[in-house]
Order: sequence, then structure tokens, then C-alpha cells
Amino acid sequence: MAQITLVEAINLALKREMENDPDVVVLGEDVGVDGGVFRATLGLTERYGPERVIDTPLAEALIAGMAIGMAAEGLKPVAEIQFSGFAYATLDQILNHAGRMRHRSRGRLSCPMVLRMPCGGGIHAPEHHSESPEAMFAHIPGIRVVYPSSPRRAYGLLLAAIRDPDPVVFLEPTRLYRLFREEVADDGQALALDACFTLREGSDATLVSWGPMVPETLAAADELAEQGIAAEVIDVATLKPLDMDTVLASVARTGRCVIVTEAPRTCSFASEIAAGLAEEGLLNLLAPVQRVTAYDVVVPLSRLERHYLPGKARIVAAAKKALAFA
Amino acid sequence: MAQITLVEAINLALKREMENDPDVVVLGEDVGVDGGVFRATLGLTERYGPERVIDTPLAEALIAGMAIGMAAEGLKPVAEIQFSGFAYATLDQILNHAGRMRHRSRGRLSCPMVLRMPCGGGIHAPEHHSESPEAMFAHIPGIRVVYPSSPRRAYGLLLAAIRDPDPVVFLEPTRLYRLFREEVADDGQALALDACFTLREGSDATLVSWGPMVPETLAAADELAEQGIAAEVIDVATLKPLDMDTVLASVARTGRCVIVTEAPRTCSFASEIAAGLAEEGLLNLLAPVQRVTAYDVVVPLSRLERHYLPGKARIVAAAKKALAFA
Amino acid sequence: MTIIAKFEIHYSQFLDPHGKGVQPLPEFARDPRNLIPLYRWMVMMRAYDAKAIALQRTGQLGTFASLLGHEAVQAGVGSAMAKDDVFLMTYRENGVQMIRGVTLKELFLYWSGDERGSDYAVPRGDFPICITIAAHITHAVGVAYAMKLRREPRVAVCALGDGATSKGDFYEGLNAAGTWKLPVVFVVANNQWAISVPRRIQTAAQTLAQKAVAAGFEGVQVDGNDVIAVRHAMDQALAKARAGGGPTLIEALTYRLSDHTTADDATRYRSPDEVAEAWKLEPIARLRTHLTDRGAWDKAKEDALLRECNEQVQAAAQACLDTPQPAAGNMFDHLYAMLPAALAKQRAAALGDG
Amino acid sequence: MTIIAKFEIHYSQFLDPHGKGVQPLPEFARDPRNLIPLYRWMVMMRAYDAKAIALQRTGQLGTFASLLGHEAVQAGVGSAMAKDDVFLMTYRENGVQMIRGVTLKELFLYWSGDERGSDYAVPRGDFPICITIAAHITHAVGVAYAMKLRREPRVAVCALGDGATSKGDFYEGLNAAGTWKLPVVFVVANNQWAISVPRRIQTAAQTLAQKAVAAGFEGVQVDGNDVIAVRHAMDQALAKARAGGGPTLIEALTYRLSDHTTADDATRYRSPDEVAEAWKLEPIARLRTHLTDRGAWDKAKEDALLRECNEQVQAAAQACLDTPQPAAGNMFDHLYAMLPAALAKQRAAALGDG
Ligand SMILES: Cc1ncc(C[n+]2csc(CCOP(=O)(O)OP(=O)(O)O)c2C)c(N)n1
Ligand SMILES: Cc1ncc(C[n+]2csc(CCOP(=O)(O)OP(=O)(O)O)c2C)c(N)n1
Ligand SMILES: [Mg+2]
Ligand SMILES: [Mg+2]
Repeated sequence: MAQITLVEAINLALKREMENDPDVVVLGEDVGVDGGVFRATLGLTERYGPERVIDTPLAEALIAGMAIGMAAEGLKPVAEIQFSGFAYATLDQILNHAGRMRHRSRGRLSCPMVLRMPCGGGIHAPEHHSESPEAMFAHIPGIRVVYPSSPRRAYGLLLAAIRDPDPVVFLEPTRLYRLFREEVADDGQALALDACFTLREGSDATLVSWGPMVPETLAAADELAEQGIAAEVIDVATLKPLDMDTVLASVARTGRCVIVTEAPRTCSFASEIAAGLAEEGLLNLLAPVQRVTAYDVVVPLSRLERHYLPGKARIVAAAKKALAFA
Repeated sequence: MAQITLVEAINLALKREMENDPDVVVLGEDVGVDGGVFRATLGLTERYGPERVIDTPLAEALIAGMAIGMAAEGLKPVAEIQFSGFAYATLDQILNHAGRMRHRSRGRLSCPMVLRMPCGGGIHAPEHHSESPEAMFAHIPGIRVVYPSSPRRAYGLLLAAIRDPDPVVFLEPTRLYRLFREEVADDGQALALDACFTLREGSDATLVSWGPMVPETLAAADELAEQGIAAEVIDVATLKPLDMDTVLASVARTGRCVIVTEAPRTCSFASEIAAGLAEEGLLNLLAPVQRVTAYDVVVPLSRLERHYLPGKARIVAAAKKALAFA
Repeated sequence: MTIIAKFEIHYSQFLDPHGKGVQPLPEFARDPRNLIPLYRWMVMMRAYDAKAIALQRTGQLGTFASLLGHEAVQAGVGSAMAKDDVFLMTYRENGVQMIRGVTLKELFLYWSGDERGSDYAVPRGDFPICITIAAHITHAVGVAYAMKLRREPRVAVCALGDGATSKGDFYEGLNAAGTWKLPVVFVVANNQWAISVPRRIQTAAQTLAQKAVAAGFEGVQVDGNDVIAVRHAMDQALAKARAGGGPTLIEALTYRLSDHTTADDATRYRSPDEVAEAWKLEPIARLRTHLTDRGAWDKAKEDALLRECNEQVQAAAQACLDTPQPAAGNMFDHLYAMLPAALAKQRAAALGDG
Repeated sequence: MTIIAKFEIHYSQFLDPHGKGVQPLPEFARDPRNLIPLYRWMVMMRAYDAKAIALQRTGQLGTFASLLGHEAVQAGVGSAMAKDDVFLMTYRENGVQMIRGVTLKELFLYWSGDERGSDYAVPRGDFPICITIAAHITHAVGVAYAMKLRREPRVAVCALGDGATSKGDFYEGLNAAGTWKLPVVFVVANNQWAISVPRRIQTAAQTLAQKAVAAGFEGVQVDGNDVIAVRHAMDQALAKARAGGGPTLIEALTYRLSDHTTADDATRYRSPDEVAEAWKLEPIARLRTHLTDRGAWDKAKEDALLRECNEQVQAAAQACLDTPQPAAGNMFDHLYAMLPAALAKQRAAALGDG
């Protein structure tokens, strides 16, 4: 078993599924000879040819809309948006069409497509290259939203996403693409969608996160552990449909919850989880829920980025604040 | 003072501000001779001519982008999107540009535009004519999101929106357009943005809503009153930036909160308010927060619409559930 | 200055507004009996249309988009397509749908606000109505890409209006279709109006056909009130697409004789004179005159046809009205292939609520 | 079949790759001294570009988009514009910006990841860099609409790449500009590549100039490595726009001699041969030969100019590096005209955090 990075795991899952299923096609800007600007589609053109690995014109609404048409015709398109900052132009298609094709036609047509995109900041990139649009996608009925945080989960969840008979928005944490390696068996085993992963057990507080903030959250749990505080860490992984039961069960045990995201706070996915707790977990809460999020501002250019992204220190502080309640 | 409908109040505010300020222009599909499909822009072309009341080609991204360009050049464009179901194509422009022009240029350029659109269901319209996209807009930094619920508030808030030096997304509750009349003085007085309106005081529970669900929420408060339950009713009106203090202060008094929206639940604006309560109001909560929302499904066509839209009965039931907690 | 590229846009018409031939008819139209099925469909469309409006006016249907005036475009398009081609449409092409096999009852059901109306028994692969203007143009590109990838001799046919040609999706779709030489035909029913916005406000382009120049393929303009011209252009475009020749844009000049929808009042923005002029060009009378002149049609046939159409339309409308309301759970049932656990809870709540 | 519309696309070039005139020069270029300022700007651009890449390679700037090869397009555009025209751009037009008055320090600051680099002291009305491809094209339409509404003899100039011509915003903007005959000039720097995607994959159109046909106005193609051709086309388009004649699309044929950005490695997808061929056509040598041939330039002038440019670039780079980091509160300070109460709390938290 090879030690690979997250982006290599994505690549591996794509290869595996293109090999398994001739209906799988990949499309997007620069996904062909270049292998994608992050090399997620490296080597696919050589193996499967430019008809199945499609360099599209520069047009995001087209990429999404075309994938919908392909999917309704029985292909399984895996479309890439080069950066999530350019994905807003696809919202119309995803919301008005991908998420509705099955519903609208009473199941006569369906839309088994995946829309992949790198998300999140921390790579000192230009404007629009550090977006965290997960909440917008998670608001859309009829789709799934998945956001892995490790090579192994990326591999298994992407396989699941491609095989899923409905549209999946698959968000990839750019700054984890090459941050660390993990052993990943290329065994073609998909992971279950719609389920959280409990990465670490603990009885004092529940830390909930997804995608790029998971390593930072684990680091915060380490630091808390050093201080004698046992934090449970949950990786939500599939944001929609949300496995809220796992979060509720954990908080029922710990009584305290910190939710971590790098998206701007208002109407973030952290708010959704906090709302679920206020509604279904209130009686178990021993302290106010803590949202550790980015501020409600535009992601600044790189010089100020470290002030914008929530880090370990803010997570630890939030957990301790929650623990300070008697 | 005339008794006028909400859509007439919108029209009045537009006329007033076009008269006051030659920089105000109106643009959109069918806003000219036709006066808009809901007649919100009726009579403007006759008074201000087709150069200031602009029938655009059928292109929503254009409408938003063009308004941004006009605003940066010093005009005050009020753009109409014919139905909010067609507004998703503007998200790219609103998020990536309108909300960033001032920030990006350090205040050298700004974006004093308004993007108006009818929202919400209940008018038995075709697909895409019943959308509630407020949460998506409320997630965007650098903009304001306003959603009035009565003729008087529509008039005052629209004046404020047009005069505001930053971009405002102004959502209009379609099914309230002609539902009832109110006396509205055409006195040119803007209402304050960024403030909730407490429509009714009460000590037993707080009902929070905005836009089209406000009358239904008031009706629920009436029904509760008949049963001896005094519900406070808050109209959020400006969703972003949110005046959470008014909600928190009310819940500090009542201990119970029901939040009502007709948008799908996950990542809705109801979730945002519930999250704020879980974070800042937890110690005052005597019962779990209740979200009364639409389901996480596609707005059905008209035959099933009444099962989809939350109504008075669900609000009353939620309030009573909250009150059942000791 | 050197000239590096040249383009010409062609226009074609076979029958003038009086039903007189203006040039030799194409092969299929030489025997007038071949035109009778087209005529019958056009009359059926008009009967259906009138009934739908009547039902809407009496509160039995929701907002309805009339196809009055579009009969020739739709008969030309629908009759030219092969069964396993795929049709992608807006809200105004119910006439094409009929020819494709969608039942009148399904159409009425849809307009009555019932999703089950889009579960066509035939044609299973055609797309449901796309209300968001031009979005389906990119879907057509995806469909055509799939056909080409699989080396199938099938074609995606995508219908749109003049207003749709202003939207970015239109251009992104055309441009991509050109790039990959996809088997797709775009048919613009240029009915001169997009709700209240006249054609001249949509674009400064002299023709809509020339929009294809930007995408590097052929655009042609035809008289859209002349079913022979539409059908002929479709036949050519479909044959070219099947032969690997790539896309074609057909601009069919016609007129929206009705209000935009039943929610619209067109007298607010266009003159009765203009509409009266347009009636002189309408497609059904022209074809009837032509058939009558050639001895292929008469008053008795006409009366029988009208009776037949009205009966069918009446029966379908009744079947729609007799259809029981869908159950509340229905809004959950086709959202995902399998209902996720989180939604199952909501479904249960909705049913309790019923 | 009748022909109802005809279009021709023209190409122009004045200097061939060897600096020889191929047709009579336009008025402004007859006296070679008028070309010297253009030449100086082009050399300055190249010096700036080299410095920016060096700074990026040593970790002192973020990702940078080189303009190598685009010098003639940018000198032609920048020099033709009037002060109170408005320039709207992507990330690759720093050369135009220099001519417009943006300082080298501001440019470096921007690329170092500091928003203050977009607070140009001059020109206050030009738009900041637009990274999202083609979005600024619709902004240009709004700007031009405002100019026209106010009866000002000003023009919006909008620069874009070949890749941008595939995006819906491009078409929506062009189409609207045509409809209202707005004072706007669209300049496509067709450098043959959009990151790894060659021009032929963007569109089947033979030229990008013909995209204007879809919008009903004139599109022209010029040799974008010939500054005289670019400048001349700009002069004509600007004069036409100021006179109420509406928009023009200029396709300037050039080549991206660099990687897409410093984050790209172009050897992955294009051959060294192709790049070597393109170097033979590059714009600076051609103009230098022309000026030298006409006795307006020599080695001494060249040396002095290079020294001067390098000094200025060096000083600006140092000034950028010496600029203190922005304060954390900065990310809140220009979001709204007045900081809303809800955000004031977040700002305080961020500062506590600092
Ligand atoms: C994206 C989008 N914007 C706006 C609308 C509202 N609308 C419905 S039909 C229409 C006009 C369409 O005109 P055209 O394309 O000419 O088709 P026609 O109705 O004339 O057949 C408009 C603006 C819509 N449905 N979709
Ligand atoms: C809407 C959008 N999609 C994708 C990108 C990513 N991207 C940045 S530059 C580029 C290629 C642009 O090519 P072109 O327009 O030819 O300009 P050039 O870089 O050649 O100057 C792409 C795809 C983007 N910035 N914006
Ligand atoms: Mg039309
Ligand atoms: Mg390029």
C-alpha cells in the first residue's frame, strides 16, 4: 500500500472508476494534457483519451450544464471547476437543474454527476482562490455535498460520489492536497456517504469540523489533551444529507460543542450544526455552542490571510470557553 | 395618506428616489413599457424615459454585472431580477464583485446598487417562481440583504436600500404584493437598515420571521393569544447584517423561540438565528429552539404547494411544543 | 487591411403567406399527401392551445404558455426528428411534444401543477420543460456529446426563443457544440417578443442566425410560418448532424399571436395593428390554402378534423381533471434514488402534517 | 434561398516581424519619434516583468502573471486611451496600467498580496484587477452605459484573453453593448493559450473578431505584435465610440511567451519549437529594428533606457518590500462605508486575536 497525498488519492479514485466504468468521463478546464492545475487528473488523457477526458472551453455554466445533459443521457460525468471561486456560475445549473432532474421527471431521468472543486484558503493564492462555498451548496435540495479531509477518505468518498445515482458536489481542501500522506489501498472500496467519521473519542467536549479545518481541529485536540482535556473530534465529511445523529450523540456525552469552519460565519454550515443542537440537543448542552469560523468579510489577499483563517489557537480557546461553564 | 399594497409601495419608493436623485436608474427584463411583470416599475418609463428605465436583454448575469459597472461609475442602479429563481446566475457577480468592489479597491470604488427580486411561493406559479434564496445571499460578505413584509416597511426600507452606499439585495415577498393594504405616507423617509422590527410584544415566546411568512406568523400569534399565550413577534427585515441583539433580548425575556421561514431548512436563515441563540442566548433558553421551515425538497408544483409551505398551524404547534417544556 | 473571413446568412421560404410556392418544393413536399400529417398536427396544436387557455381562465389550470402562431415551427421540428433523438425545450413547445408522443393528458397535468405530467410514457429520453431560459442549451450539448462519444447516429434538438439568444448559456452552449462538432440542432423560434421586450432590444444583430458565426458553424434563417421551410431546414440539419457534420442553428421567423402566458396582457406593450398584420402571415391558413389549391384538402375533411381534435382534447382535459391529487409524500419520493435518513424524518413530519 | 446578411472580417498589420513596413503607416507613426514613447513603455514592461518573476521565485511576491509577449498590445491600448476613459482588465495588463499612471510600487504591492496595491493614486476611476474571467466585461457595459447616459465623450476599454471569449459573460456583455451602441472597446489579447488550452479548443470560429458578428457590431483582427497596428485600431475604435458609433471588438494576435503564471509550467503542454517560433515574432525587437532603420534609435539610447528602467523597477520593488504589513483590522475597514455593529464585534475579536 502506497503512502499518498490527498490529491493523489483523488487521482487514484478517478483512474479506478474510469477503468471500472466506461460511462465515467472527466471534464473541465485544463483537465486534459495538463492534468489539472493541481494534477488531480494527471495521466487520465494518456490512458482514456481526449474523448473521455475533456478539456472544455472556459465556461463554468457550460461545464455544469453539459454534465447534467451527459448524466441524463446515461454517462457519469465528473466535472472539475478549477477553483471554487469560479463555481458560483454553476449554482444556477446545480440548483435549478442537477438537483431537480429526477424530481421534475418523476425519476424518468436522473443526474448521476459529480462536480469537483478545490476549496479553502491557506495557499497564498490570488483573489477568488480561497473560497469556502459549502454552505451554499448544502442549502440546495436534491444533491449531496461531500468534503473529505484525508487521502483515505478522499479516495473512498470520491468513489462513492461517482457511483451515487444522484448529483454530488465534491469539495476538495486545497491546502491539504499535499499537506500529508496516508496509506491508501486502491481496492475500489467506496466509503459510505451520509455518515460522519469520529476521528477521536473524548468525553469533555465535541469538536466538529470538515474539509480543510480537520487537521487544525485534530491539532487543537492534541493541545487540549496535553492540558488534560479529552476532546472528541468528528469529521462531518458528508455535509448534505447531514448525519446529525452522530453529532447529537457525541454532544449528549460531552455536553459541549465547538464547530469549526473557515467559511464566513453568517449562514455557514457551522450555523446549521449549531441550529441542530439548539433544536434537538439543547437539553444535553452544558455550555453555549461555540462557532469558530472566519469573519463575515471577504477573504483577504495573502498578507492578511493568517488573521482570517481560524487556527488551532482559536479552536482551543473556544473549547476552553465552553469548558469554563460549570 | 393612501392605503396601498406592498407592490405599490415599492413603486412609490422607486418614483420618489428617481425624482430625488438623477443618478438612480432602473434596469431589468420588462421593467420598461410593461412596468415589470408585477407592475413594480409601472409608470417609470413615462416619467423618466427609456434611458433611465432600461429594458435589458434577457441576461441576468449581465443585469447584475452592468449594475456593478454603473454603480462604480457613480450611478445608483436599481436592478430587477424577474423572479428569484433566475437570480442564481447573479450570485457570481454579487459575491465576487458587488460585495468586493469597495474592499478590493480600498474604498476607491464602491457599489451603491440594489438588486430587487420577487421571492417566495404561494402564488401557484410555474417551477422556479417560488424560490427563497435569502440564506445564500446572507452568506455573502460586503452586502446587505433586506426582506420587507408590509407596504410601509417596503417603502422605507427600499428608500434606505437605494440610498445606502453599498450593495443591497432587496427581496420582495411575491404573495404579499397585493395581499393587504396599509397607509403609506410618501414622505421620503427611509427606515433604518440593520434593525429588526418588533411587531408585537409578548412574554411567553418569541416568534421570529421575515418577508412572506410574517403575516402567517402574526396570525399564529393571534391564535396563540386566543389560547392565552402572549407571543412576541419579530420581523427581522434586514437579514444581513443581522440585528441579533433584538432577538437575544426578546428571548432573554420569553425563554422560547420559534423561527419561521419558507426556505428549505438546511443552512437556511432560520439556522443562522438558531445558531446565534445556541451561542449567545443559551443560558436564557427554557426550551429547544424550534425551526419552522420548508422541507429540504424542491418546491413542488402548485398541486402540492400547500403541503410544502409552512403555515399558521405549524407555527402554533411549534410554539406550543416549546411551551410544553417546563 | 486584408479580408480574412467572410460569412453569408441565407433565408428560405417555400410557401408565401397566400400558400403559393415561391420556389420548387423539396422532395418530401412534392406529394401534397405528405403534408397532411403536418397539417393535422398543426390543427391539433391549435385545438389543444384553445382548450388550455379556456381551462386556465376557469381556474382549472395554472399559468399556461400558448403556442398560437408557432404551429409550423413545431410541426416542422417534431415531424423531422427520429424517435430516439432527444428533444430539449422551453415551455412553449407542447406541439413538438405531441408529435414526439407526449399525451395531451400529460401536458394538461403538467400545466395543472402536477409533476407527474413530466413522466412521459413516450418519449422516455426527452427532457422535461425547462423554464429557466437557455439553461437547457448546455444540457443539449451534454446530450449530444454523449451521443457522439458512443458513436450513435442520434441528434439532440434544442428549441429556444429569441429572448434566449441573449443569455450566456446560449452562447456557451453554441460555442462548445461548434468546438466538438456535436450532433445538435438549435432551433430559435423568433416570435419577435420576449414577454414585452421586442426583438430589436435583444440584440443589434440583423439576424439571429448569425449568432452561429461566433460559434464557427452554420446558421440559417427560414420562414417559420412555412412548415415546408422549417421541415426542410430540419431535414438538412439533422442529416448533417448524423453524418458527423456538426451543429446547425435554425432561426425560424414567426410571431407570438397570443399573450406571453395567461398571466400576461400583451395589449400593454404592442399594438393591435401589429398583431393583425401578423395574423395575415399565420401558418395554418397558408398550408390549408396550399393543400386545397392542390386538391388535397376540402371543407368536409376540415370539419372532420376539427371534430376529432376537439374530442381528443376534451377527453384529455377531463382525464387530467379526474386525476386525484398527488399525495404530500410525493415531494420527497423522487428527490434522490433512495431517501436519505435525514429526509425520511422530514417526510414523516410532512405526512403527520398533511 | 436568398442571402440576407453578409460579413467580412479584416486583418491589419503595418510592420512585419522584421520591422519592415508592409503598407503606408498611419499618420501618428509617420514621424518615428512618435513611436519612441511606445518603445520605452514596452521596454519598461519587460523590465518590470522580469523583476516580478525574480521576486516571486525568491518568495517575495505571490503568484504572478507575466505579460511577456504582450508588450505591443498593451502599449497600443494604454497609449491610445484618454485620461478619463476607464480601463477594465484581467491580471495580465500591468503594462497598460503603467501607462495609465498606476505606479510600479502599487503593482508590486498587489502581487505581494496587499489590497492597498489596488488603491491607485492615479487613475482613480480604473477598475482593479478582475481575476474571474470575463466578469468585468459586463462591468464595462455598465460603465459605458453611465458615460452615454451622461453624454460624456468618454470610453470604457475592456481587456480580455482568448479564453475569456468562451464565457457567457463575454457574450452577454458584447450583445448588450451592441444593443445600446455603447462607447466601449473590447480588446482580446489572443495569445493562443488559456493556461494549457490552445485557442482551437476554445472555439471553432476561424477568428475571435467574428464573435462581434453575433452582437451586431464590428470586429477586427490586428497583428498584436505590431504596436502600430494595435494603436491604429484603438485610435479608430475610440474615435468611433466617442462619436456615438458604438462598440468595437479588436482581436490582437499575439503569443504568451511565458508560463501562464509563476504557478504554471508550460513545458507540460506546449513544445519548445512552438515557443521558439513565437519568439521570432515578438514585438520589441521588431519595433527596435524599425526605429533603428529609420535613424531614431541606437545602442546608446538602448543602454540608457535599460539602465533607467532597471533602476525604476528596482526602486519600486524595494519600496514594496519596505511597506509594513497591513493591520489585521484592515480586512474589515473597507467592506462597508460604515462598519455595521455586528461586524464591529467580529473586528474586535480579530484584533484580540491578532
Ligand atoms: C433565466 C430566465 N430569466 C427570465 C425568465 C422569465 N421569462 C420567462 S419567458 C421570458 C421571455 C422569453 O422570451 P423568448 O426566449 O423569446 O421565448 P418566448 O416566450 O417568446 O417563446 C422571460 C424573460 C426565465 N424564465 N428565465
Ligand atoms: C471564471 C474563471 N474560470 C477559470 C479561471 C481560472 N483561470 C485563470 S486564467 C485562465 C485562462 C485564461 O485564458 P485567457 O482568457 O486566454 O487569458 P490569458 O491568461 O491567456 O491572458 C483560467 C482558466 C478564472 N480565473 N476565472
Ligand atoms: Mg420570443
Ligand atoms: Mg490566452
